[in-house]
Amino acid sequence: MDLSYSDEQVMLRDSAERFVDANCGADNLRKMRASEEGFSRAYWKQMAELGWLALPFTEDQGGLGGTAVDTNVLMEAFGRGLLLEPFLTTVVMGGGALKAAGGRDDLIGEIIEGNLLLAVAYAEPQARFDLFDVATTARKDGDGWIIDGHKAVVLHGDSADRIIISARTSGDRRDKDGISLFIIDRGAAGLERRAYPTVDGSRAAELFLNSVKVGADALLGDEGMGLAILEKVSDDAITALCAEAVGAMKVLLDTTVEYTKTREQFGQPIAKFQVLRHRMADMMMEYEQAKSMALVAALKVDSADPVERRKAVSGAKVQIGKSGRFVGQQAVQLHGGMGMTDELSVGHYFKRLTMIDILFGNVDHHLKQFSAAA
Amino acid sequence: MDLSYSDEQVMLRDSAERFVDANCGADNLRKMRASEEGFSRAYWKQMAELGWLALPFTEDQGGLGGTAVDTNVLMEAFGRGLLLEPFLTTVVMGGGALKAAGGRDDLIGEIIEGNLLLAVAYAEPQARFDLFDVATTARKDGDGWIIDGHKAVVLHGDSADRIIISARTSGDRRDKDGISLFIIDRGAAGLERRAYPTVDGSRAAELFLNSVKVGADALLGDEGMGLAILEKVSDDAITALCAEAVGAMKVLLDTTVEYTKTREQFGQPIAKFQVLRHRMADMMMEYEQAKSMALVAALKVDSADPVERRKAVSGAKVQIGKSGRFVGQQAVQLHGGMGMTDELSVGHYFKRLTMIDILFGNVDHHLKQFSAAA
Amino acid sequence: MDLSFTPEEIAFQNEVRAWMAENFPADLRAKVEAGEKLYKPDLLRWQKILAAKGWIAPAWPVEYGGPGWTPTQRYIYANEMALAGAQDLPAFGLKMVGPVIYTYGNEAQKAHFLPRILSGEDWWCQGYSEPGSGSDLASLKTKAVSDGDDYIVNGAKIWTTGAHDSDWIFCLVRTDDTGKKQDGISFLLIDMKTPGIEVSPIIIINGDHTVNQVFFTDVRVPKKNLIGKENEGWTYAKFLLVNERNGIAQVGHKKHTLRRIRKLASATDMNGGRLADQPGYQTRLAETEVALMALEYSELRFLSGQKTDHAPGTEANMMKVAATQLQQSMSELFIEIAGYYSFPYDGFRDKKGSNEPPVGPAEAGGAMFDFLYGRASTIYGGSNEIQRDVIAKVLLSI
Amino acid sequence: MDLSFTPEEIAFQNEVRAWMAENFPADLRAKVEAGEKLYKPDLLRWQKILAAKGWIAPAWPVEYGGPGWTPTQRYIYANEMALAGAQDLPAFGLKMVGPVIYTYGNEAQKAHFLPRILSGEDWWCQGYSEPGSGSDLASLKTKAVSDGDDYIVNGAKIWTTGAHDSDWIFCLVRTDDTGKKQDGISFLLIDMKTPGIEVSPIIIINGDHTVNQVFFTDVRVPKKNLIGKENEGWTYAKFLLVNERNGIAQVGHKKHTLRRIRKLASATDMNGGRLADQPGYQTRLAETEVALMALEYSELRFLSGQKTDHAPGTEANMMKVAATQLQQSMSELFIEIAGYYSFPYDGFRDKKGSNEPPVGPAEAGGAMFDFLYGRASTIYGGSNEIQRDVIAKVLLSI
Repeated sequence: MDLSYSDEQVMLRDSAERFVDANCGADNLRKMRASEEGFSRAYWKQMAELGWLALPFTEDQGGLGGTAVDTNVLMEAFGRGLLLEPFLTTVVMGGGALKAAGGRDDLIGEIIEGNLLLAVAYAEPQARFDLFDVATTARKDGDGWIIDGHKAVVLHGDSADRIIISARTSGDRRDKDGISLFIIDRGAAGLERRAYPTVDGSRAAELFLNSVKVGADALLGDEGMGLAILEKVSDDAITALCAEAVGAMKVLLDTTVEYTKTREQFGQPIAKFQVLRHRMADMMMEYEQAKSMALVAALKVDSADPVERRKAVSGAKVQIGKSGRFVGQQAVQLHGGMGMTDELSVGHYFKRLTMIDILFGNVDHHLKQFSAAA
Repeated sequence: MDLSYSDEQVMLRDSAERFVDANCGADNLRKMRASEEGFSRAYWKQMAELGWLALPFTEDQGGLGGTAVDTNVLMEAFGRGLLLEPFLTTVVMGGGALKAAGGRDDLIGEIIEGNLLLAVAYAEPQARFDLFDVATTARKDGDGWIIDGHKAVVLHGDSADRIIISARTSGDRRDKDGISLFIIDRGAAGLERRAYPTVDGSRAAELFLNSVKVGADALLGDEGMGLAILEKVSDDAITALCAEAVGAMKVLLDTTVEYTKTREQFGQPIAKFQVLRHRMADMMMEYEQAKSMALVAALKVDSADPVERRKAVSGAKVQIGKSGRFVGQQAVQLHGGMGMTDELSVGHYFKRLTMIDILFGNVDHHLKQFSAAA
Repeated sequence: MDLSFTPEEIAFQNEVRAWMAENFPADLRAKVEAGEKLYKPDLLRWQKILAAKGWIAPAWPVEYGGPGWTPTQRYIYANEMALAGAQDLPAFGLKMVGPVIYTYGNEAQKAHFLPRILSGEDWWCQGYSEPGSGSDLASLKTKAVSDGDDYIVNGAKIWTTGAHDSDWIFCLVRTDDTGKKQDGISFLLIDMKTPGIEVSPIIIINGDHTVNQVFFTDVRVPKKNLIGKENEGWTYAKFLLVNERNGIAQVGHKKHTLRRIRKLASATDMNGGRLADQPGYQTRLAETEVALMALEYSELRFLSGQKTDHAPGTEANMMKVAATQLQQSMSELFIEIAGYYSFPYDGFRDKKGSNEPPVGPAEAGGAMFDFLYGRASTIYGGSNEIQRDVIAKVLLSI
Repeated sequence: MDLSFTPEEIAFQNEVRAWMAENFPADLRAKVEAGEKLYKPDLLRWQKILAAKGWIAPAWPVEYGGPGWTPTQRYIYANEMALAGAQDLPAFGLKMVGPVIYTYGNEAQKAHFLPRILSGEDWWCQGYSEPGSGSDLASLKTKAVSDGDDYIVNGAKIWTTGAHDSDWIFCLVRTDDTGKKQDGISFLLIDMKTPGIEVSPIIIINGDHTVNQVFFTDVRVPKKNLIGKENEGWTYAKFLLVNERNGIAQVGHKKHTLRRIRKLASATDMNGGRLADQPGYQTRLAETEVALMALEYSELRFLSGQKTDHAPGTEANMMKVAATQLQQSMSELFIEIAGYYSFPYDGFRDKKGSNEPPVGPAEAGGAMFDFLYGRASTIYGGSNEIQRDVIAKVLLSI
């Protein structure tokens, strides 16, 4: 039993931290949120060159065979830097879906090269956090399929070259069977998108599928068996988001400590006030517990035991939700009025943590998942 | 609209506070908990002479026609003094049941005189907080009834002269209809009791009814219609307990403020530490909110609108549970090791508040009741 | 002790309710119900309607244009306004500087300013906070130096809500810095069109432009715009802060918001049922409603003249803490309704003239907007930490 | 990074588990499962069994009687012990003064005391806190004055757990009061049978007699019972406090308790179903389990040599706060199981020799007993407020 990072993991962390410290952060975010795609293609290219886009894929697939812990090393650094590039959607989610479905190592190769951006359109307006609540339908059309429906809040759904969508090939809206995954081109006829910025400075889109025709090869994995893949994608994404949140919380704590040591009120630095000191001690403890649970998720998300995996991933999401809320809200509070401004970085980290709390199910949702697994 | 006390209420409060300050408190409790009945018959006589036992009864019944607010004036003082005498069980609960059932003004007269102690045996081992969960049965026996069952944790069940019990005259264990109330003598053949002290320094008993025979006149109110009476008794008792808790919280806050101003650590009174100062500010705010909600319960417990009554009473119990827990636990914490001793009063108030939180349903139970009424 | 209204009060309540139903403009009502914020043009329109009715300043003495209501009538009015969804008008003129002027101002000031406040002709903002002063308000440094019949003002104010929309600013300025910091402060009324004033927007985390910095460079202010006596401004400032805290609980508005939450949560799918019926959400909703009841009756007790038992005089501080915590937890309930649809967010793009419908359900955008803005409520007006300091000071010294 | 055990470690785990099943006395197991507290006779019996096996002091060096285990083995052992329901033996001899003696004691002290600690022949208590010292431990006033080959000790200790059951006490005493308060403290071992020692029980709010005051009046202590050097006792005291905090998380015990809670809540009626399935209770149960996972992996990270990111060196402080909060919320879950049957309580009557069965379900009495006792956990060993002070000091100075 050994819970320390390997030398390789330390190197990966250092290189990722160097990258985000040099390129990312709140200033970059304010610049990028005014741009068309909301992130930098040049950075994406660099990330490919650094090998990061290859990390979770097997050596057969041209990847590096990294574990979930390795991915989390990267994600923690990305969280520290408010990195905007679509690593989560393309590599973790899109790549994860391709890996789980099998048969499309060609596309994985393109991801690794940095030539393919993916988005996974799993949510629907009525579904909230239930992956199986799918009203979008795909009906047979010769060898291929015709897809109709509305996919909601697809992260990076505007810039993605291809989109993996869940659609129902049989059963009723909330059946767990009968969900299939399809990969479609951004330019497919009948695919309308409404793109918009999101509160964290990134971008997403509503996708409207109006009789979108796809070929037989658009089906990923077995017909009707898509839910298990979605669940794995969701768990991998949660695991990655937990690490990202840990990185963001670390910055907020550092920033808050620094700010309170310099900001003076009533003739002394506010870091001298015991109430604020204890608040920061609590923030620090929340951070450490979040970090422990992010580790649990990474260590167990690939466990063969479904109860162990569920408890680890949902437990981590619960902890991240609570800790992120506390650390984020208190960071704003301790920055006072300045914490409310767009100018300081603290609000941007706070907003990202608020979004992470909701993504793939909030605290309530995962407490219920956790209890159901017991 | 006027939320201030009348002159009469102020006089009642002052006289009750004088009584408990002179006679009650933690020292009295430590002495009394070693006694056979756990309270003082002499004090009970004095309370009768002061007219307090007559307070909630109508003038026709020989009472003073007091409102729930009047009763709460007394209960708040009793809470301040950790008063041990069976006012809640005899006057509020027992007397309340007789009032609601009607027809037994003779017994109410005896209560007022101080000659009759009552207990209400509503709980059963399996029932938790559901008043309608009654396994005890009463079957017809000529004009009278034969009662069998086990009533749990009957407050003052050992000293009461008569006991009002709920028993099922028809239906299944958790049916809301078919519950009847009977009043039986302490010496009834087949009534076994196991008496014991309770954690707050008072006493209770398990009652085992083994074919207890009672006459037709033992039935209170209409056959099968006992639940509505029990619910009213429970709501009146909750209202009174809320006021008692407010009185107890007030003492804890006073005591804690006093203690922290004299107790020195690191060369200064601990009341100088900002964290403890804010903690006490929070205790004070919890106290004030609890006081407001106790008032809401008293003002609305007799409302004709069942939703208004339910929200007021259950809402108050929720608030009292939360505030009492916070104030009680923090009072112990701020007293440090001394707060853990039987010697100081703080632990006794804390234990009483802990018990009040559970009595007639804890926070969870009443949140559910509150939601169901919405 | 009595909760009930007199027949006259009930008649008044019915009158207010009927008038509101008739006169609060339907388009504004629709915006409020959709969680949209109202800006100056909308608010000014509503102000003129209320002013014409004579209901614009419930607490003002009759001689200055108030309606002459009892405290209970004012309570009823505020409650009915809120339940009708009418957003409060900005407090700076009507509830803050107005009362200062009719209490401490001279006859000329009263005659000039009060009617213009009532009519909405003058829109006011508040120059209290300064960069660096934070919760330590009295540490302010903006200086006013006497120069004949004028003061010359130099300095900067921050977090000035609505400065970009305002005609006048009331300012605390330092006219003497030799004594302790609360002394030597004066209360000045300054025309925002005076040369040397520069307003610089501060964009906050919800993307909105509400607050500003205001810079004063050799701004010439006639001495006739000094309220009361020089160096005694702290007295008027405190009077105003107490006024500001009256009604801080905003119980009526919170009731209105809770109704919206309940309605929307009952219309929101979850787990094959409704969000409002999910145990976790249902519990928080009930807890919120209980907290609101406690807030309401605490306010009523305090309005009846009761003081807190342990720290008399800190009622407003307590209400500020309780009300802002409640407001924040209500905004979290809203976020939960919106779910994923709390993400779409165009607050940082210019929305003016856009007719695009919101992404997702209409109320979703407002959820994140309000949640983010609401984080300020525990900071401004004396942070909740400061409120607890004040409470503790009284609690531990008596 | 690797969570798994080696085959040797798995074999060890199986060995411990099998041995525990065989050797932890069934009557003690039954008491623990019923929530009863074990007192000295039971604990001493269990100690002798473990001592005979050589497993009584996992962390001690082999030369003094330890089993020579790796940290992972010790982790496995502690976990298996706890999961088997075996209550920890008192730490005062085995985990506190024992390590002090073998680290700082002389050969004679080692030879005399260590075997008697292992065997249970000497039962120890800890003389640290004093009336008035509270969390400010170094302010202690108990005085030891040199008198030939002896010290003469005068003063009082408080909160002395098990003093009434103990053969020896290790004491911090003041041998010099001229410098700063941490200097001039010495670490003395004192035979409880020495004339001039008086033990006075303190009854705590759960009615139990666990702690005491210990008064010293002209107590003569041979200088050979001084540990290390005179006036350097603070060093040894801190070493001991660090040792005390190792394993403070008590993860294994908490897992065992959570299992009991889950089992009992699943067997408890509520609302026509089971308590464990009631949404509110289920939520708190899940939250507790998540908090326990976080505690467990934080401990594992720290055992792997990681430090906290922002305040390195405060790992034990953090664990103390998290563990005690968790322990208190678990005790509240127990109270909820007991419901009304948490009320019956005869802690203040002499129970010895009583064969009366408990009122209500067997586990109910223990619920209130533990809940009340557990309120002390956030007070003793440095209150949680002190722990946060320590964390903040490091956090804000680096």
